[in-house]
Parts: sequence; structure tokens; C-alpha cells
Amino acid sequence: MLLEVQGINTYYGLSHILFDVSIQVDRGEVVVLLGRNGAGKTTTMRSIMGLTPPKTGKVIFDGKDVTGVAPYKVARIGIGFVPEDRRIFPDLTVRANLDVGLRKTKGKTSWTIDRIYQLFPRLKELANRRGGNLSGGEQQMLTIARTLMGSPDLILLDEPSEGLAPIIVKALGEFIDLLKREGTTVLLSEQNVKFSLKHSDRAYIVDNGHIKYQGTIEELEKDEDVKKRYLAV
Amino acid sequence: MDDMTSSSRAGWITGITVTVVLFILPIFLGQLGKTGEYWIWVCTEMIIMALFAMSLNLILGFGGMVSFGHAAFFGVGAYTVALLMKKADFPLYLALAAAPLVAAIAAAIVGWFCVRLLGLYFSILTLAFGQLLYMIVFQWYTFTGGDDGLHGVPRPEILGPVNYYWLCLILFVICFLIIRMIVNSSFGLSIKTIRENMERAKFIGINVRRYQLLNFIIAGAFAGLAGGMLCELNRFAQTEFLHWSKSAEPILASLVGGMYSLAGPAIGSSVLIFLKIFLQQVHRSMVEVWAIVLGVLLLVVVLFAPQGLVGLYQNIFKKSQS
Amino acid sequence: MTWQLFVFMLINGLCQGMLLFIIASGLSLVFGVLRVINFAHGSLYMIGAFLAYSLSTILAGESLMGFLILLMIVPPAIAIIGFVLEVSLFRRVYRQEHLLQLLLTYALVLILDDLVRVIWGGEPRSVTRPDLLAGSVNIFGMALPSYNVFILIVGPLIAFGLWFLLYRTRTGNIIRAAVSYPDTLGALGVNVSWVMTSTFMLGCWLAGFGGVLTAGLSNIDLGMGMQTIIECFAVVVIGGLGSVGGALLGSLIIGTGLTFFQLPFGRWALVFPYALMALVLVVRPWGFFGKPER
Amino acid sequence: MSEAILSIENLSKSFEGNQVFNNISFLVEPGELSAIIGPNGAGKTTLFNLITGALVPDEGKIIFEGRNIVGMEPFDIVRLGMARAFQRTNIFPRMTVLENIVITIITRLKGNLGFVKHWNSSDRIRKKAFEILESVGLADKASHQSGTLAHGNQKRLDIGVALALEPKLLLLDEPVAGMSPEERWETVELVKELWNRMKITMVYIEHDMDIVFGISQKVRVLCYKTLLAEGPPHEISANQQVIEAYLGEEV
Amino acid sequence: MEQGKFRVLLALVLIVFSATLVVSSNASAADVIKLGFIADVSGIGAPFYKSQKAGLDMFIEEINAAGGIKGKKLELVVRDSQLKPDIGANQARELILSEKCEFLIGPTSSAVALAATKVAKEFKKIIFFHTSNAEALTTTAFQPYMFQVVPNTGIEGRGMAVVLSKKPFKKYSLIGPDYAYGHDQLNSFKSEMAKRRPDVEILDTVWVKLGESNFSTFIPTLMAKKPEAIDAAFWGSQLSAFIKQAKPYGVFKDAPVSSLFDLDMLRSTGSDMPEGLTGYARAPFYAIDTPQMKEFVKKYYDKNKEWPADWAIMAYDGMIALTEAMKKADSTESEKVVDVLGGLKFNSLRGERYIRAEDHMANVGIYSGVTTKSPDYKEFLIMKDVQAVPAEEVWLSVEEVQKRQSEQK
Repeated sequence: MLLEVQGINTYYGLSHILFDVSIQVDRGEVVVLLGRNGAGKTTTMRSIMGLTPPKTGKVIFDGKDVTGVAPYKVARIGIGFVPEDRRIFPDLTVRANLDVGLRKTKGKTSWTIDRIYQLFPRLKELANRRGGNLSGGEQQMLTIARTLMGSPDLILLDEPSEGLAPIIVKALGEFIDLLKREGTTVLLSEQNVKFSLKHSDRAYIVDNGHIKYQGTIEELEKDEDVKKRYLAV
Repeated sequence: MDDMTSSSRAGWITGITVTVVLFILPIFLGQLGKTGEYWIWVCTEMIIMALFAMSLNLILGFGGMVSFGHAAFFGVGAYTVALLMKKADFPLYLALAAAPLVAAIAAAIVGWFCVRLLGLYFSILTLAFGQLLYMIVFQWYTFTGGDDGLHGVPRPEILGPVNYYWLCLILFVICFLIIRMIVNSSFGLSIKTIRENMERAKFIGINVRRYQLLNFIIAGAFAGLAGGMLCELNRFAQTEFLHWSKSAEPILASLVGGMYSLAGPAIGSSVLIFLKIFLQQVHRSMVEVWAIVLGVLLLVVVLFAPQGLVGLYQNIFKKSQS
Repeated sequence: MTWQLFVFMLINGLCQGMLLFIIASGLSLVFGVLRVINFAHGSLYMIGAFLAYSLSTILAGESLMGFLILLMIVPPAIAIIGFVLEVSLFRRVYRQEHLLQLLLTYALVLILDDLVRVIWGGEPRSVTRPDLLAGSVNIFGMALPSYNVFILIVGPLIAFGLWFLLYRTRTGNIIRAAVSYPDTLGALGVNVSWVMTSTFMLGCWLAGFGGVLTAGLSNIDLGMGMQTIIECFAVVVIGGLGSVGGALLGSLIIGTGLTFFQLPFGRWALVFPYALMALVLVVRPWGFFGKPER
Repeated sequence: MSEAILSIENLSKSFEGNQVFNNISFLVEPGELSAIIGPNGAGKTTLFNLITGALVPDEGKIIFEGRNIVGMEPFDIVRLGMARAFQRTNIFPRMTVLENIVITIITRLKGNLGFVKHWNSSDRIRKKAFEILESVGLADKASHQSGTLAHGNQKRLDIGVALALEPKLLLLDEPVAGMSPEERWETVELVKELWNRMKITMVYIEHDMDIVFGISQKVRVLCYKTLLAEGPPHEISANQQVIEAYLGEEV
Repeated sequence: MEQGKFRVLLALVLIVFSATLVVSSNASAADVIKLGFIADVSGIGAPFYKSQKAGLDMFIEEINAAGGIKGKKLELVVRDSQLKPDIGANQARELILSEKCEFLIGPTSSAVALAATKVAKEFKKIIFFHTSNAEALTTTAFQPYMFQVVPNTGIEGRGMAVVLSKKPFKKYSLIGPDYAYGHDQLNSFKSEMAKRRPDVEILDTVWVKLGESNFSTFIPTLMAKKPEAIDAAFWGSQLSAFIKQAKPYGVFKDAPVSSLFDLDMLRSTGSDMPEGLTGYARAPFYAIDTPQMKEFVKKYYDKNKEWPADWAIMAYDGMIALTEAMKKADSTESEKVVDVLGGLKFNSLRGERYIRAEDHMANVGIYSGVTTKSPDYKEFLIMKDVQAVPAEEVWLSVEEVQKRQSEQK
């Protein structure tokens, strides 16, 4: 098991956001967290990353306990986080944004800026453009590429399809498939059910800070009751 | 707060006891000759600086706005008294009445610009205006005496040290009651509302800027009165009264005393002045390191007790009760 | 005014501005990354100046080498003081409200300024200019001190160095990224608290550097920190809080402004920085190069 | 058909070159209880900000009870009878629950300043405040510091504050966000009951489709910078465009 | 409940307060005469402080060794007013009331002196000025408990005008610190110069904040109108900083600068001091040829391993006058000592001097000369061709003094 989240409880100030959330992600899998706005998907990811450390419970990554470890250390161990609101550094050029994400890793093939440009030719064209001047789709591309520069074993994608035009969402899906083929493990959070089901292996449904359902995509597809109850389908 | 009547009764008893003690204090001090006279003078200064600190706290603690230019109004009040009494032969009571008015006018002008800005920018603009006023007073040699200040402000015959102490005490008690009334009024509650959540305050129909400006003016007026009182106590007005480091004094006092309570700043201010003199009495060399002592004290408050002495007292009190 | 005099005064004013820039850029840089207005910046600058004085009495300071050694030793020493302060104190208040941050740095002003008095006494001091910089150069028949020329050379070098560091290196990218989203930067594997510590140290280094330069220019005394910090506020407010380019512009405006206004307005020229500062805040609170904050 | 209480005409808004919406228009009828739905980032909250005066539109008119309110300050708009409750709980945390309500009532009633009387000295206002607290179920918590209330109760207080303004039009931004399922339905019942009883026009933003389709008379879908559809719930849930853009494909 | 707590707290406060009172009222002992010294220990007055203190200490040591005054020993209580009038005034009050000082002696800064003299008047305590020298102290701010044994700004300003009026320069620029001292000094200079040399033109007066030591923006302004000579009213390390910075601007090449060349300033300026500048001193030990001075200088040098600056000499002189008066009055009570001091003749290090009864000003003049290197003193320049300008030549007439005193409010 690459990532094991064991019964974490997370608070924002006094309000209890996550209740005993447990998640497992195997190496090479694409797993999706489904749920409405404010269900706790982002908080789960931030808890894994150490940005909002859980009060109780454990996060085990690659056999190491990373609960409450500083985010930069978590990142160095091999988890990449692509935040929901993208957080492109607006004053930096595209190239500089990528450069900041660069992290040399021992013993395995690292991503380089050239490989990224191969994958996203558009970013090469935009290399000297200020990050703040990119369109939504371009920003989404860049934020993923920036995280890839750190050559993570596991990448956390927080609502990547949000606010993107359908055609971009499609490209994004293909890209997730590509990552999977490359051997990168992905934990996705999504509201877009159709998109998620198409590109993931397994799904968790989060609602009100609780895990309400877990299973493979096939199982979920068959479970009409769950879909109706939680996914408003 | 839940039990309005009993807590306010306790407050009244406390207030009246303290006032009575303060009123009879000079009779006791008078027995000590020169030392007593010195302490009467110190206590008068404490009362005045307590008023200054309370005036700032209207903006700081209750309004949630950090002003680094409050001394400007204190100084304007001081210069108003000095100029009126020295150059226009005003009687003291008229000059003391004019001080808050002139300071309020200055606060209205400065405040009109400042309340447009938020947070840090508000602080820096108050600092800029404060320094601007300081510089004007500093440079306007023919009118304000520049660096020399204005000396020899007349003192009515009847006002010896003790009488002046009583005058200041009476003014302080009146101001305290007025400030208390304002804080508890619907205006005061509106100001707290703005402090708590400025955006939301707008959406319950509060004209935020106007209320903040009014609060700024009221605070400026009280600061002006305090400045006028100090001017008459020292019998001079001086540019340092407007300097930004003077603005820091009531902020420190409020923080040390506790800025979410009415009396906190007054207590903080008195404690700081007393501590300084106490240390000096213990050993003369303590004066040299006074700033270090104050700085360390401030660090401790910032890091460990941001609620100040009043907060500390309440914490201990609550703990012992439960 | 003849045009020769004009140019002479301009050069003189630019020199003042450059010195101010070196100090104010540190303040601005620290604000940009740490979001803390450091009142104690002026005190660190003063400590730099007094350290330079003490060292110069040890190193017979009349040679250029001796002075250069001061410039090499003192700023790092101030940076180390900055390191201690950041790690032990500043770090604890980043997430606090800005009143507490301001008061923390103000507490440091009280402590550091008084420590300088205890250590060095109240006497004003000065550092003898090295022989090579003690003379003057002739500009249109007017003598300009070589030391001012030196500052005019060093200032732009520092400005260029800062620009290069911030805009042409990875470190610079990281610092600028930390200005926008420190959390995200951390999630990318960058140790943000170390970025903050180093930026703070760089700011202190600049304060120390300004201190050494001032020690050679004029007398140094206990009031210099307080006086300079307010001028620096004016500079960074005019240029835009957090912007190093803005600090350069603000410094040059104030430096030349003070010089030129002295002639027609005399003592009232000193009002100029505060008036300009207030005006900028009223009209455009985020300064010339800053960005409006929501 | 009665005159619209609020009419949005050709409204456009963009931030730093990014258009949020372009040329949208709709009418809100008096007494309606309607929902605005749409994906994240579609500008629902921005729309509320424009209507309440927190933001100024680039173009277009916002007519509230026959009066163009574009350019008016939020506090003036509030006084015309438009209140709003917020998505993120947005009360005055270090004040008591009662203070929260009372200051709102005082602001509405007087509109002028009181420096002398204690804020709590009017029995009439206190009585009124307790009525409102009663109606949002917080009467027993009047003396609690509002910041220490449970999340759901803070939301109720937020609604209570909005009610204390006695608005003609109430805008609710995700009134049940972050609540537990039980709290959700309680709140929905509360909203519905208030609407029934007080006859306030209510417009709310919501993501929970069960709620949206459960209680709304009318649903508006904001998507792709425009008002994609508008109509009664059953029409919207069957609207092909809406399904594609937001609701997701029928399985 | 809370009241019980409160009572404890109140009691605690009162106990601490009373304890402090007891401590502070025990602070005075009966067998000493305390002299409250309001000094400017930090800032530009710091070098002066050292010299003043050395002079005072020497005097007090000597007189105490000789049995003190009426068996009482003298004791010095020092406060640092940091050149700030408000602090100085508060300290004056504290020294009188809390420290029970019988006499106050002088601050360095005139602004502080103006504040302190008011306090002295209020409490009817003698204040002796041996360094701060605003003419206003003896005229518009005159009060009977103050005495001045230092050449005042009027004497200095007019004295320099007398000296410089003999020079050929016709165009002067003036520069000085922006407070009482600078204003008085330069105004006196201007009016006396106008009287003696109507052809002289004052091009510009540049005001610099007291304590400002960076002259980069001021020097170009000063030189912009191309003066032939400059009269500067700086003192202490501000003057030293001005001279050091003016040099590379070529100021001395274009126009000689005159100012107060006291020993401490000459010492701290060292070899940066240009030769050939005309200036003045208040009490240059190297140029005053009295036997008392010779003895004093020797003792001082042996004790402190440095030469006595003007400040040490004037402080010492002030103490001579004060103790002389105490002995004569056979009392330390202010009222009685005041009566003796008015018109008192005393034997100062500078020679026989007296205190004028009308304005309590000692007849101390200035010493003018031209800077030069001296083989006797390696570390600093001295003045040569020193001429005394006696006070009687330039001080205000009694009528003028009385006129100004009556204008006082």
C-alpha cells in the first residue's frame, strides 16, 4: 500500500471537519474522492499533505508515518499536491513556476523541464509569460506540471476539472490516463462524477466529513442507491 | 456578561472604592512633605496618561484599529492649552475646554482620510499624519517655539499640586463615565460590531466609515483633553508630545493592561509609570535599562499574555472559581 | 540655479537616495515575504553602524582594505543577529494579528536601542573614511566627496545584485513565490520557514551594510535607528510595500526631494517625506509599484 | 403578474480581464422562494455581491423595488430592505448572540446614533430580539458568546441577523453548507417556515440538489458566464442543456 | 466573590505603593548637600557631559577633602535628560522633590535649560547654568533663582560679529541648529554685524535639526549662493560632524567657517580640523594665563590624563561661585544664597569675575583665535593669537536687560 490514511479527524479551529476518514491507495492506482462542495475532500488532501494536520489518526506513506510532518518534508518524501485554486505564482514566468517545483530525486527517473515541455507543448510556447496572465486551462496545466517537476510517487489532484471548458476537461482526463501509464499514482478529488468514473480505478464518496462509500468503479456503477443518495444522479 | 446586574454592581463598587481611595490619597501623601508632593505629581501624571491610554483604546480595543498617530491629538491638545493661555490669556477652564475641541477638529481632518484604509495601511497613514503634524509643530518656530517648546504656561493661584490633582481626578472620573457610557451605548456596540466583522457590519446597515470616523474623533478629543491636562501639569508643551514614540505609549499601556476591557488601558498605563519609578527607587541604574525592562515585559505580553493584565486576572479568577 | 548646480545637487540627492535604498530595500523585502513591518530594522541598522565603529578602531581603518573588511564582516554579523531574532521570536507571530507583530518588533526596538546605549555609551561616533575615499572629485568646479561617489557606485551595485538575485536565480524565484503563496511553495517541497529566515537575514544584511556606509558618511548616534526607520517607512510606502523596485524609486524621490527642497523651503523641506507619504497613502495606498490588497 | 421586486438587467462583470458573466438578466417576483445553482466558479456569490453592493458591475442595472441600486453602498441597500446571509459563517464572534441581534435591530430602527443609552435598555428591542431568536431556535443561547456556538447554530444566528433587518428580499448563500444531514433538514424546514410565515422573498444559492428541487418554486442555473436556464424545478431537472453542463448525464 | 479578590488586590497595590513611598522618603540623608545635575549624557552633548562631570567631580573631591561646607559634604546626583526638555523638566522636579536636592546645575541644551529654569522657579531652588547659555534665560525667561556663568548666546553671537567685522568678507551664509541656542546666537550675530558693518550681506540661513549629523543635503544648499564666509552656530559633535563632512565638499576652500572651537570639539575632530579658521572658545585652558588655571590644568591632567575642556573649566568656575556664596550666606537655603549671589565677586579660573545683580549673568566673555597646529598638543589643533572679547563689550546693557525682562509673561 503506497498511501494509508487511518481514521483521521481534522479541525479548522473549533469546527470538526473530518470524522474518522480512512483511505488506501495502492501503487499505480487512480483513486477518486467524490463529494459535493464542502464535503471534506480538500481537507482530506490538506491533511495528507500536512497543511492542516489531523488531530487524531495517522497518515502512512510508503511505510513511513507522515502524520503532522511539515508539508515540505511530505513533498520531499514523494507526495505532490495540486491545489484546487491552482495557486500559480502570478509574478513568476511559466518557466520560473516550473523551476520552483523542480526537485532532484535519487534513484529514480526525475522529471525534467524538457520532458514537461514534451508533454505540454503549450507550456513551452508560454515559457516567458507571467503566470498571472494565463487562462484557466493553461493555469491548470501549469499547476500539474509544476507538481510533476518534483517527481512525486503520488500526486494529489484537487478538483482539477473545476471551471474548465469541456474540451480541456477531456484533455485533462487523457492526461490522467497518461500519468497512470507512466506509473504515477493519483488521488483525485472531484465533483464531476462522469469525468471521475471514466478515469479512476476506485472511488471513495465523502459527505460531511465522513467516508460514506468505497469500492471499485464497477461496483459503484451498479449501486444505484448510493449514486442517487450522494451523487445527486 | 450573562449576569448583567450583579457584574455591573460589582463594577460600581470597585469603581467607587478606587475613586474614594484616589480622592483621599493626597491627604495621606501630604503628610510626607516633599516626597509626598512628588508622588502627588506622579499620580497626577498617571491619571492623565491613563486618560490618554483609554482614549486610544476607543479606537484600538473597541474599534480594532491600530493608530500610530494618536499622540498627534494629544500634542494638539497640549499646544492648544499652551497657546491659548500663553498668547491669548485664556483662563484655564476655557483652555481645557478648547483642547478637546481643537483636537477633535484635527482628528476629523486626519480621520477623514485614515478611515478609508484598512489594517496595516490605516496604521501607516496615521503614522504619516502624526509625523506630519509633529513636523509642522517642530518647524513652525515662530508659533509653536519649535524644538524649544512653549514654556511657562500660567497656573491659576488656586491650583496647587493637590488641587490640580483633584481637578485631574474629577475630569478623569467624568471622562471615564462618558467613555463607559459610549462603549455601552448602541454606538459603542456598533463600533464593536465593526471590529468583529467589518464586512458583515456593512450588511446589517452600518455606515462603517462614518462610525469609524466618529469614533476616531471622539478618541482624538479625549486625547486632546489629556494633552491639555499634561500641558498644564508640566506647564509646557513640547514637540515630543506629538512624536510617534509617544503614540506607542498608550498602545503599550493598552496591551499590558488588556485592551478588551474598559479600565485595562488605564491600569496598564499606571502600572508602567509606577514600575518605572519603582525600579528607579530600587536602584538608580535601573533607569538606564528601563527601555530593556519595558521591551522584555512587552515581549512577554505579546508572546504569552496577549489579553494583558486584566485578561490574566480574569483567567486566574475563572480558574480559581472552577 | 545654474544647470551645473542642478546636476551637482541631483548627484548629491541620488547619493542620499542610494543610501536610503540600501536600508529600505531590506525592510521592504522582509515585509514582502514575512508580512511583518519590522520596526527593529532601524535598530539593526544602528547596531551595524556601531559595530563598524568598534571594528574600525581595531583595524586601523584608514586604508581602503580595512574599510572593505568592515563591509565584509559587519553585514553578515547583523544577518546572524537577524537569524537569532527570526528563529526565536518572529517565527512565533507570523499567524498573529498585525498589532502583535508590530508590538513585538517595537519591543525589540526598545531592547536593542537600549543595549546599544549600554554597550557603546551615549556618545556619537564616526568611522574615519579610508584615505582613498576621504578626498573629493570635481564636478563643474564643485567638489563632491569621493565617499559620496563611492555610495553612488555601491548603491546601484546592491540594487543590481538584488535584482539579479530576485529575478535571475532560482532562489529569487522561490522568494517571489513565497510572497504570493507560501503554503503552496511548501507543498512543492520547499522549506518555507527557511526561506523566511534567509530573507530576514538578507534584510538584516542590508541594514548592516547601510549601517557601515552611514558610519563613514556622518556621525552615528543613538537616535539614528528611530529616525531612519520612519524615513524607510516613507520610502516603502511611496514605492509600494514589499516591492524592492518601489523601494529604489521611493528612496531616490526622497533623497533628491530633500536636497532640492532644502534650497527654496529651508527647514520646511523636512516635512516633505511625510507629506508625500501621506499623499501617496491617500491617493494610492499600495504605492507606485505595489499591488492593491483585497 | 405583479411587479418584480428585483430586476437584473444586462449585468456584466469581469475581474482583471476574466469575465465572470456577460449580460445576464432576470426578474425576481415578490414572494418567491427560488434557488440559484451552477458549478463552482460560475459567479453565484459574485452575483450576490453585485446585488448587495459589495461589488460594482461593469455594466447593467440592478433595480430593487423600482430603484436602480448600482453604485449604492451596501449599508444603504440594506436599509432599502435587502438582507443577506453568508456562505461562510459571518457573525460577530466575540459578541453575545443577543448583542448580534440587538445591534442589527437598533441599526434598522434608528438609523441614527445613540451615545447615551445602554444598548440593552429598550424592552421593546429586547422583546423583538427574543422573538427572532425564538424563530431561529436560539433563544436559550442568547447570552452565549456567538463564536463558541456550534457551526449549525452559527448559521442560524446568521440567518437570524438577516431576519432582524426585516427584509423584503433575503439572499441566502448556501444556507446549509457544512452542516450535518440532520442539521440540514432542520435548517431547510426553518427557511421554509420563515418564508411561509413572514412572506419574505428569498433567493438562495445551494449545491444540494435534493434541497433545491425539494423546496424551490423556481430554479435559475448560472453557467458558462450566462443564465443558462430559469424555470420551475421539474423543468430544470429535465433541461438537456442543464444536465450536460451541470447536473451530469442521466444514467 | 469577586469583591473579596478585589480587596486583596487593592490591599496589595496599596502595600507596594506605600513600600515605595517609604523607600523614596528615606532616600535623603541629613549631612550632605545634594546637587542635582541635569545632564545630557547621550547624543551630541555626550562629550561635554564627560568634561563637565570631570570638572565637577574634581571640585567636589577637593572641597569635601577640605571638610565640605559647614561640615556637610557635597554630593552629585546625575540625570540624563537626553536633550529633551520634557524629560529635563520632569527630572528637575524629581531631583528637588524626591531626591531633595538643594541646588540644580545645568543641562547642556538650552531647550532643556529653558524648561528646567521654570521648575526651579516654581520650587524656589537655585539653578546654575555653566554650559547651556541661551540669552533668554537671563532676559525674557529670567527668574531670580537662576545664574549663568557661561558666555551667553548674545555675548557669543555679538562677540563673533565684533571679531569678524574686522575681516574683509562681505557675503555671509549662516548655518545653525534649529532651536533656542542657534536662533539666539545667529540673530545676535546678524544684528551686531549690521550695526558694525552695514555693507555685509547675509545670503542665507540654513537651519538643521538639533542632533542631525548628516549634512549631505545641507552643505550644497549652504554653498549654493557662494558665500565668502560662513558663521556656524553648531556645537559639540554636531559641529565636528559638520566640519568633517564640509571638508570634502570643498567648503573651506571657498569660505572659511567660524564657530565654537571648544576643546572637546577640536579633540574629536582631530586632524580633520582645517588650519587658519577664525573661531572662539569659552574657556581655552591653553590661552588663559592665570595662576589658578595653571594649577587646575596640572591637577586635572594628572587626574584624568587629558587636558581640561572648556566645559570642565566652566563647571568648576560655577561651583566656585556657588560654594563661595553658600559660605558667605552661611546657609544652603536658596533664598539666602540668592541674595549673596547677586553681585557676588569670585575668583574664577578665568580670573576675577562678578555676577551682575540685574540678570544674574557673570561677566564672562569669549576668547577668539585662529586654528593652528601646535607642537605641544599632537592630537588636536588649538587656536593661536587668542584675544579675549570681554563680556562688558558685548553683553546687553542693564536697561536693555530690564526692558526684556519686563516683556516676560
